[in-house]
Amino acid sequence: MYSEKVMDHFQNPRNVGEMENPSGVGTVGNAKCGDIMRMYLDIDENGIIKEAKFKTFGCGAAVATSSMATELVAGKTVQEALEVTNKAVMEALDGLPPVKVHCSLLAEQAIHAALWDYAQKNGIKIEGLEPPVNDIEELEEEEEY
Amino acid sequence: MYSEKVMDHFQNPRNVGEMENPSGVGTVGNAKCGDIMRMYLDIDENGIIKEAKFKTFGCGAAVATSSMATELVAGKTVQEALEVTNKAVMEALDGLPPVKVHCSLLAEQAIHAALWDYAQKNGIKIEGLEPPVNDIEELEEEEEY
Amino acid sequence: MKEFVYLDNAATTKVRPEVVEAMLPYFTEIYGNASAVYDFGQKCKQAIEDARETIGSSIGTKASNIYFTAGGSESDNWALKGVAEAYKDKGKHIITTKIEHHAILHTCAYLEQQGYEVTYLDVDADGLVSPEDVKKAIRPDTILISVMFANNEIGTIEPIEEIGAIAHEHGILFHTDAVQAYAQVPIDVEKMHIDLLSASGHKLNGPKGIGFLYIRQGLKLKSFIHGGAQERKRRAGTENVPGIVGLDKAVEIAMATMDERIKKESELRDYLIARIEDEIPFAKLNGHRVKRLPNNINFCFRFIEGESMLIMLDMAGICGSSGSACTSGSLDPSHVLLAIGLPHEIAHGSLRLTLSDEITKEQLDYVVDHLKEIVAKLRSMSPLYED
Amino acid sequence: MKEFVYLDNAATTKVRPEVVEAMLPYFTEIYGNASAVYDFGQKCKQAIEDARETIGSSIGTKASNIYFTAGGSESDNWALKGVAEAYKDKGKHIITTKIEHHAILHTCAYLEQQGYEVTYLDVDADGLVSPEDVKKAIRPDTILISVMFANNEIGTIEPIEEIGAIAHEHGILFHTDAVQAYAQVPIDVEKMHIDLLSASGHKLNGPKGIGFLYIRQGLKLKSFIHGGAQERKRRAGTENVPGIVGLDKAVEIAMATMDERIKKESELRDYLIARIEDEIPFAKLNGHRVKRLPNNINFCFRFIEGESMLIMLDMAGICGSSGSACTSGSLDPSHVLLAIGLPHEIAHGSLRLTLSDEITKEQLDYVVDHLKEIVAKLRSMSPLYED
Ligand SMILES: Cc1ncc(COP(=O)(O)O)c(C=O)c1O
Ligand SMILES: Cc1ncc(COP(=O)(O)O)c(C=O)c1O
Ligand code: FES
Ligand code: FES
Repeated sequence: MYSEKVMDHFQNPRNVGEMENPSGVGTVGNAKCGDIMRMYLDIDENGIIKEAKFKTFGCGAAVATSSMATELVAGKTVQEALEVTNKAVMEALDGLPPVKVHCSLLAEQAIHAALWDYAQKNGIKIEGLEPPVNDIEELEEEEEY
Repeated sequence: MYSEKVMDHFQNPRNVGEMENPSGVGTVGNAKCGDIMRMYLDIDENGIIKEAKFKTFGCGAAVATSSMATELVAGKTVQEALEVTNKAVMEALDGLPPVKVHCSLLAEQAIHAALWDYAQKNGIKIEGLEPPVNDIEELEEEEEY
Repeated sequence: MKEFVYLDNAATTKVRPEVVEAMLPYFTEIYGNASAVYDFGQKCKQAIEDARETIGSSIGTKASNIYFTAGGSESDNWALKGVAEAYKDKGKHIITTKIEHHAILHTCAYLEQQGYEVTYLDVDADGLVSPEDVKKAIRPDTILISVMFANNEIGTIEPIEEIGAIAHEHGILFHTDAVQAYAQVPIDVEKMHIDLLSASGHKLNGPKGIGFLYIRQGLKLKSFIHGGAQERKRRAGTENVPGIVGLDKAVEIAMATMDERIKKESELRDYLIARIEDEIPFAKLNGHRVKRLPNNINFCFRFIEGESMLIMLDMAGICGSSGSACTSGSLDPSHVLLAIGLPHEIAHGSLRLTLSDEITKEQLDYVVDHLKEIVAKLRSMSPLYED
Repeated sequence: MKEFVYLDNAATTKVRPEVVEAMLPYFTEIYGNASAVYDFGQKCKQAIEDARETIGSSIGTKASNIYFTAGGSESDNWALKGVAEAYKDKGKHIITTKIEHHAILHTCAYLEQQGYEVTYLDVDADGLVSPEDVKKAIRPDTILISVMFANNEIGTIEPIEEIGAIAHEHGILFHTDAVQAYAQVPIDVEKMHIDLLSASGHKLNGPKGIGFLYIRQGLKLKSFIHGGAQERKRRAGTENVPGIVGLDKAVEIAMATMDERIKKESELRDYLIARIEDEIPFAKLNGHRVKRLPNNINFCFRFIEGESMLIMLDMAGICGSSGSACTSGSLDPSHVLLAIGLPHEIAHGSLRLTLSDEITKEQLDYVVDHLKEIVAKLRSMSPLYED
């Protein structure tokens, strides 16, 4: 059901763990499936993400997207990190089953939440960044029969 | 689906045919299944049935019950022949499947019709004999769902 | 010498050995739950999706429009009740024909009890539905037209493409019960404007207890069996994986051999028809002579009754049927034969013989030889003959 | 070393080789139409009647009260919709529970749309329905009580006999979904006052795509699949003879081995429960500890999520499930676990392992060893653990 890349990131998740003094940390949850993701970012004085770490309570797709997201944002500027959308994460993982698309939103939102925390702490404004939501609503509509 | 006796009477029906100058002849039909049975009786001056013959357009059970009915009435008095009911015919055949019970009514009614004809021709009254019906109505009720 | 000649293939068929072979591993080796997470279940899921693919392409549509059911009757019930319910706000009128299978007719009777109105179209003496009649029957509240692809008793093939075109011109859904026609004659749901199509595995040398409903993409249809999320939430119940795999194989073979079978069976059919017509008096062919399923032969023999004929044929090792398969336990004369205008007594004397691709000409000769004797014998017993 | 341990027998089971053996002739040799006149079809009919006999006596009733269906979901749909329709003049209220299978719950939701009222009873923390609650829910217009014999997720066996007695005291029909319990624990429809009972073949090492509905004699029940006159006119569709023959064999074996299996599986079940409780912290057994299906183990492991666990178990060759079988493709937390009072996050971390009589203690040791590691690994990734 999952691609090889997803399985690889699920079995050997990169960057699992916590961070002592993160530049930003964000926790998001998904009301529908009850899963939770926490993302830690270490951002240097030039606004470059040096490292990202995560902890996730969630399905295989949630773990894999968290892992992939941490890899994708590392080395990017804060502004570039905003472009690591759920679509980008999914593509990097060679896709997800339709029913699991929403899981990748968790990763996107977790990045945004951590960046927001960083922005708040440093009193800066990141172009295009919205305040984090507590609950990720279901974005796709399910087919009705 | 049929007993051995039924199959025997179906394969080797006794007394199939017509009669030149029958003492009585009766034809009955079954509205429900469109089958027709004609019974000929040769009755002597003592009111004893010397021979019975039949022709039947009908299912296996109809043919077998006709055949058995002609055997059962032969040698009987007119009065005794009235006791050759559909139940008696069925018993003599070791039973019929439930859906075929009504076919044996054809045989009973054919005997009655032939006896009625004999009674009419000779201006006598046979105790307990009712005028023949043209159509045998379904007597059993089918289960309704 | 007594032979065994099975000529009831319209009722049900022998499962092909290759089909059984394909099914076997799914009983005892690959038996996991197809909806499960584990890889072992995904193997079953894959087998199901492969079957959907085979079947979809056999009627010119995408795999995702195929939904597995337990057979033709369920598919018919689902199509009719599902449309009736989903479109009741649009209207409550359904058009069908007098010669449909009971799976359609009894479902329509049920819908009538629920407040729907059903128009039952007449057919001509060959069993053909007139597209003109279909057009005339259409009302503003018509939500569904259901016309069988080919009749199960007399084999007549209906003008499905024309009827489908009329339905779609009027924006009305079109269902066809293709239980008899599927994989016997070519079907293209796009070209023929078919929105819903019912089929059953055991009519094409596949397993019993499996069938499918084709549902045009985007069509709203209420579920019929509610429960688990199988079949994309539209048909509940643990997937019958061996049945589906068997159906896949049966369809694959049936489609690959279709042209050849049509040729062979049509020839044998016409040979049998000719011999009967030449050699047995008072025999009437039922159904259209040309627009006819390749494997169907149906005659009425006057003055005699069907069941007696069947029993005598059986004694000679010949399996045939009289009236429709599902109701040969019943006493009513075939509604199809009445609809083509036969009187009751004649309708009672019908015999349906349906071929498979295993039947030989020699077997048919054996059948005619016996049939002649049987008909003669029963006529000699009949009060209607030479009377 | 990687083993293969199939612990999803509540979802579906391996077909016993003897069952396949029994079915085989009915695919390619005895394939005639069971409703036909010819002797060849009568052989199928006989096989069907033999199966009906076996099944009838397995639940203490006559053969004629058993009606074959395509599985548990169809049986459930038929029982509920059939009663609802036949008794609507008497009333439109149905009582069921919050922990029924979706085949019941979604059918009830459908009936609600049709104007019926449904009371969904709560259960206690062990998943038990209280007969007292059933009594309190009864209204003058209650026409049906439907309570499952045993729950498919947590294995709790309900007080069916008491509930049946209450139903009958009040002149109300009683249906039980015994899909999980049938042939696993003793059932007597007379003693337990059961009017309708659903079962499915593939849960007892029989084939998929076949099941039955027991209908008490004399009970009026509308047909669900309309069409041909099969199953004494109550359920249309060409009989799935191989499926029925397979079910016959599966039931015969299951009934003959029931006592022994109950003993063996209960012991293994309790062994596995004990090891998990002793060796894995924050593990909570779901379902009643004693009133429990012999083959069911269901735990919640806090701080982790079910699907991740399943994938990791699968990597070790262990097949389990999380939530109900039919919905493990779904994201909703199990309605059963919510009904016994678990909060969402905990309900998400459930694991169901269900035994067969082929499972050994060594296999369960293998499972626990892996499970310990997996739970530990997932907890180390969880933001909820030691937080
Ligand atoms: C309690 C219960 N009822 C009904 C069903 C549905 O049975 P089937 O999948 O055979 O239709 C199941 C199995 O999934 C079940 O466990
Ligand atoms: C035209 C037609 N429709 C529907 C059916 C019902 O199919 P099944 O018996 O597989 O349910 C049949 C077969 O009996 C049929 O011939
Ligand atoms: S994150 Fe909940 S299902 Fe994937
Ligand atoms: S006499 Fe008509 S069915 Fe037997």
